[in-house]
Amino acid sequence: MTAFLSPDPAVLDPAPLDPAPLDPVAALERMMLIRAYEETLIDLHGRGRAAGTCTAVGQEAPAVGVVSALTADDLILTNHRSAGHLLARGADPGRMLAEVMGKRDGYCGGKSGSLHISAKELGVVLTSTIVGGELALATGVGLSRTMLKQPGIVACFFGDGAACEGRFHESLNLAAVWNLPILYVCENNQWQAFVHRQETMAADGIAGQAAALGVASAVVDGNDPLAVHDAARTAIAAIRRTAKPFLLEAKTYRLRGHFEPDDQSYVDKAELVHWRGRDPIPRLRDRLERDGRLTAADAARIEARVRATMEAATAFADASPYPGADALTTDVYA
Amino acid sequence: MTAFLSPDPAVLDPAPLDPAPLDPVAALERMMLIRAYEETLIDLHGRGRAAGTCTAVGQEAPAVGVVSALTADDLILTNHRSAGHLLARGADPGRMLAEVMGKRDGYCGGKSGSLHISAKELGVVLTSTIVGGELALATGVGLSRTMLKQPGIVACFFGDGAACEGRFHESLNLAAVWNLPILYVCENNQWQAFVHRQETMAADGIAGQAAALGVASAVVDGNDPLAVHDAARTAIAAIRRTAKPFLLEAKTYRLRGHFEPDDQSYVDKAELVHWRGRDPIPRLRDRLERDGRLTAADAARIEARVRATMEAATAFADASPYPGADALTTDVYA
Amino acid sequence: MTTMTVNDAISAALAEEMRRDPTVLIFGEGVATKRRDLLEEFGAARVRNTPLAEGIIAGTAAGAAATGLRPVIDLLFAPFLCYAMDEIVNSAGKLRYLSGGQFQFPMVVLAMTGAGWGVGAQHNHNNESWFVHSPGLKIVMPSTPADFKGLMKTAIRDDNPVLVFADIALGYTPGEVPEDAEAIPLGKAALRREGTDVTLVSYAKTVGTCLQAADALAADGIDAEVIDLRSLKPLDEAAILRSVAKTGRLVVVHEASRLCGVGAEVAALVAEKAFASLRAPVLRLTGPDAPAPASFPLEQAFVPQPDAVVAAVQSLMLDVVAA
Amino acid sequence: MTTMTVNDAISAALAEEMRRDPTVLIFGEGVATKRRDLLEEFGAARVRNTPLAEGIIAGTAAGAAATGLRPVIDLLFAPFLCYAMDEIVNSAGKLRYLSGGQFQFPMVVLAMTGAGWGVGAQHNHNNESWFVHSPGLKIVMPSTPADFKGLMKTAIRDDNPVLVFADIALGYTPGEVPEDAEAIPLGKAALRREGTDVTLVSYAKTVGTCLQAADALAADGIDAEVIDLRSLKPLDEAAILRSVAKTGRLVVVHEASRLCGVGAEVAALVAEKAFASLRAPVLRLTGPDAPAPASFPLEQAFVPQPDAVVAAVQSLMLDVVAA
Ligand SMILES: Cc1ncc(C[n+]2csc(CCOP(=O)(O)OP(=O)(O)O)c2C)c(N)n1
Ligand SMILES: Cc1ncc(C[n+]2csc(CCOP(=O)(O)OP(=O)(O)O)c2C)c(N)n1
Ligand SMILES: [Mg+2]
Ligand SMILES: [Mg+2]
Repeated sequence: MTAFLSPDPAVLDPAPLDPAPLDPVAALERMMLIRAYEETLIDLHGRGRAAGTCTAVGQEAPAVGVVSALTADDLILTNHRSAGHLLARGADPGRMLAEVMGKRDGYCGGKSGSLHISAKELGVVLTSTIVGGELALATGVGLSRTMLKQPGIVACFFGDGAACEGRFHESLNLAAVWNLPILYVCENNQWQAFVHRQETMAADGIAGQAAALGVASAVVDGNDPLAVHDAARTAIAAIRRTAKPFLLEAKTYRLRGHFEPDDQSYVDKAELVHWRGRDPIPRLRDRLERDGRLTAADAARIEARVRATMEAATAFADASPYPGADALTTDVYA
Repeated sequence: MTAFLSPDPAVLDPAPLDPAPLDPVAALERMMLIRAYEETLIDLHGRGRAAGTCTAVGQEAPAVGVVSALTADDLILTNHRSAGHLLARGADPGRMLAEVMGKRDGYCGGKSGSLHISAKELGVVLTSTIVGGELALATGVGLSRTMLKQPGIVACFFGDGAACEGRFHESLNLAAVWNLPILYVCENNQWQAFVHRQETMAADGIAGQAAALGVASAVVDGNDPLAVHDAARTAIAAIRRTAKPFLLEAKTYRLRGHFEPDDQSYVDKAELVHWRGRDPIPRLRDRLERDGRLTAADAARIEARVRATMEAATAFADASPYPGADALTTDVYA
Repeated sequence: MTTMTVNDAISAALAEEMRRDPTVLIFGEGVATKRRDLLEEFGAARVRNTPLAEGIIAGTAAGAAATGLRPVIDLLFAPFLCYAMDEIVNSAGKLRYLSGGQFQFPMVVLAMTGAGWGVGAQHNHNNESWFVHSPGLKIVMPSTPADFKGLMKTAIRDDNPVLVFADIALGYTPGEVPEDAEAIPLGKAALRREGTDVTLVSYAKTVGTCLQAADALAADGIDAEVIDLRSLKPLDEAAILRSVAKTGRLVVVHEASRLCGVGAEVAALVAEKAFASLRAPVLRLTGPDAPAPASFPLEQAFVPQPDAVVAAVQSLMLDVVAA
Repeated sequence: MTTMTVNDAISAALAEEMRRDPTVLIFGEGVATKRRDLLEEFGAARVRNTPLAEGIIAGTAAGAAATGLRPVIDLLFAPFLCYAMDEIVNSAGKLRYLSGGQFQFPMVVLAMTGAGWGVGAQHNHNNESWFVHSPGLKIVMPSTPADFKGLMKTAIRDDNPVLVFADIALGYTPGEVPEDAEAIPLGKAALRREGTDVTLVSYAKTVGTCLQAADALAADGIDAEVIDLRSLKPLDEAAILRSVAKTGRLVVVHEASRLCGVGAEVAALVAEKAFASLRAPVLRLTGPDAPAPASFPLEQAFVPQPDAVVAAVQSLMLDVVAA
């Protein structure tokens, strides 16, 4: 029988720079910044100053845990709940707010709004608002890494809902066949807009589906940034070693509605209460306080810093002008 | 946690008519008719009298084995290699040839040609030439069976190539979640047009992928009609019992090229020789002769009957007129 | 008469048709969550949430339509139709024909289009002309609650696939709906304003733009006729030609971009069949050949505004016909 | 000059560009099997077979294009583009804009269209106008081997997504190709025949139809000008307007169906910008609003024929302009 070799197996940097293990206090602060950013947005929307938006309140752990495991060479593709991924990557909250408010100093000059933010300087190739779009493009980004002999891997964040789209199947299958260096991160937050995950799949989760396509996978507590970080580091090491993709499923929960404002009237209260009790931010803070790694004073200092950052960010975004009318038709064609 | 019940579980006929076990001599004759039909088509094409076409030479066993396990209430959706499925269902080879030749007496009045033949009177809802189209529509046909309280199940034939399309994933997932009475039959013939299956999937086959989506599955020797028939009967019984879908993967081989004419220059010769040795027709005939169930005279009689059928069919199709010019724009809108 | 919004009119049409015909059902992402009243009245079999997968939603509709049901599917935003193009175009649109008329595809596809929400081009794309161009499909895009109700009912009863596009900016617009609103036939435009000097042809949100422009023009002594197409396919050619025969001037207005849009079709129709009546060039005012931006002021600039319509008409009134 | 077929011209363009630029690669279902010579010259990394999944093929191209490669993908038949609409329209077409110009998408999508093979409507659908209507994309649809070669080279070098449609009936048509064929700019129509009485605008296979009609008309004393658009977007508006300014009469011919097709765009353009020159109605000869049938005589009847073009022109020459 003919032996078909996968063309040009990925040539990856043999000894990639490994990021330092995650500092839990830094992780806490980053999660708090993400939370504060999204709360600021909700507030701005409530006051009619920003369009409605998708938040990822309660899902800060996968963002911080995975992104902190990436090196500068790695590239990111993500979905409509991307603020945490961007902020974890070091995005400027002022420029992000400006983007959401449609201002000229936003990362995309105001053309994206909240739903399609990309930031080339940070290696964020795509926020896809088409559910599944990030999965469709990730393989190409992986391919360019391989063919251009770039050391980076690709982190592709998507939801449990995206796993119902056919592109999930097509993307993982191609990545497996072509040996693409992609870390698929499924943030399984139990919701797909207004539909509970249990209504959309007979399978218990996503990881088993990856395995059936020949993609190695693992499941992790998605409300624990340190566990996520460790799992991501292990997965990334495997990707670099094997030049094959890997899927990490982070089990977590969307604590707020699908798109602000949303009264969550359709959400089972007991389930919500259960998961509120696992909110990753108080959970980590309590643990650090219990372990004596964080004092109340430390926590207060962090909180003040985060608040100041968001105030400055809001002021920056406020001050930024709207794009001029000519911007309507620029950037369409190269 | 909210318990989501699948709406309206399929109400199926409690004691459906079970077809008789397959008569192996009848199976042989049906496979020979299918083979003769496709050889006739190839010949007609060679003489410029029919458009090029896809044949399923070597894959007659899944067609005969599965279709003979269906009852009259069951519906069929299939793909571009559908001639065997239609003939196994009792289609008139004359009307089929007429269709391929674009004649008025074809099943679709000549509008389909070889690639989209449907035949309502036979319960053949669709031949999809869009690879994956049959998977996309099968769920709807299953849904109408369930909601209209029809006893039939749905048999959906597709290839290993179709299993690479996202619709495969979406179709099985929905069928699993909605409890649709669908027998998915994957004819894994190792080829996807000009690409070998090993170039397109890291997984070893299709059945494991179904399992990961919560669809029960089985693998069967696709060059043995009796084995296929038994597996199909078991699968159909499970579908009726559980009101859930089932996937049957028949491992077989496409003995001719993708689309006639095709010199198969890209095919590994050893692989082809290997599978030619497993051609289902001589294989079954030899077995029946060895078992004393078929004499040389019987075989000759069958051959003569098949030849006569195809001669009559060709004459019928030849005699059928082309559709009139007005047919160009009829049947577009209801 | 009752007053209701476009969204309510769509729901009312759905409820009435589901009551009338037990084969009508609706499904889509969040349909059962968001249409609680339908769920309660008709049950979980006929009002269904689906997995997040537009292709299989549309394919399921097509398969169900071919075998005895009348599905309505909600695909949410028009750009998401991209994931269902095969099922809508290659299956629902073509298989009646390819089967020689053996199977038909009575199904309705709902989708939202248009600016106003600041969500950008992956949620906002007026792609209706793709479907007008494709055989076997019908396309409806009303502008008032009464028309939404009447045309939605007709769409559900029609034996062909019908796409119903709802401009999101119209969703919460209230309007009068007759109590006994009956199905409104597809393919009939509505004359929103009679006039003699120029014909403004539009559909969806920009019908209102044209009416505002017509008021402004009236102050200027220019008497504009405003035609609301309502149904883009079948297209009410007679209504357009009749009006242009009277006015001799035509401006087509829509939010979709210009190239190969519905405006191109209307202009080409008139350039062929009402050429002798034309007294001035045919103008189109459309969205630009650009994706829809999220930024509020840019999003507003994307959509043709009344003053641009006024200016276009004024330029036509000055235009001298060369023979 | 060398003589080669359209298919060979495409292959030659691919080989030359792959030689020139190491970031160019090609993939698709069967690409490596069918383009053996490319595979041998450029290796398995740059000439790849793919799984059977058009969506991920196009998505992979878009992702690769955004990050440094110049992919060419072969999606085989135009109806299969339905599975890749999201990646082509919502990603490749819109993301440059939505990113504020940060990313660009230099990629080429190849697909075949048109009648002649008796394969029916799921393989044969001239859907090019969908993409003309969509922002951020360029569309090329040549009629000669030389143009295929030159425009394919330009398409590969262009920093935008370009769709190249090849009419299957042209595939084996031989033609002269200059040895040193250079890239032909997008957006330039070719004047195939000069004339003074009527302008025939077409593209792809029906350019030949128009040339045949022009010969027949010449025998009748009618002098037709024939314009081959070659590139549908950008569209060479100037060439069309220049010609109609001279002839005063326009017939647009294409195989795609009429409603919202490229013919509608050309007619609307002329009705706006060359109105003063028009001496007769603008006519369109197109495929019907029907899926493409497989049956040979029906398939032939689907495509506009030279005698229909002749008849249309003759009717225009009789037409008297009413003022
Ligand atoms: C193709 C497509 N279909 C539907 C939507 C509407 N929509 C936006 S987010 C969402 C739910 C996505 O669920 P999941 O992938 O689990 O991500 P999550 O929102 O839970 O983070 C839906 C249905 C969309 N944006 N794109
Ligand atoms: C959507 C789509 N893509 C590509 C094709 C071209 N094509 C026709 S058959 C075929 C191979 C199908 O492989 P498989 O599903 O395994 O079926 P088989 O031909 O082996 O029976 C391809 C690529 C098509 N018809 N439809
Ligand atoms: Mg989710
Ligand atoms: Mg196969």
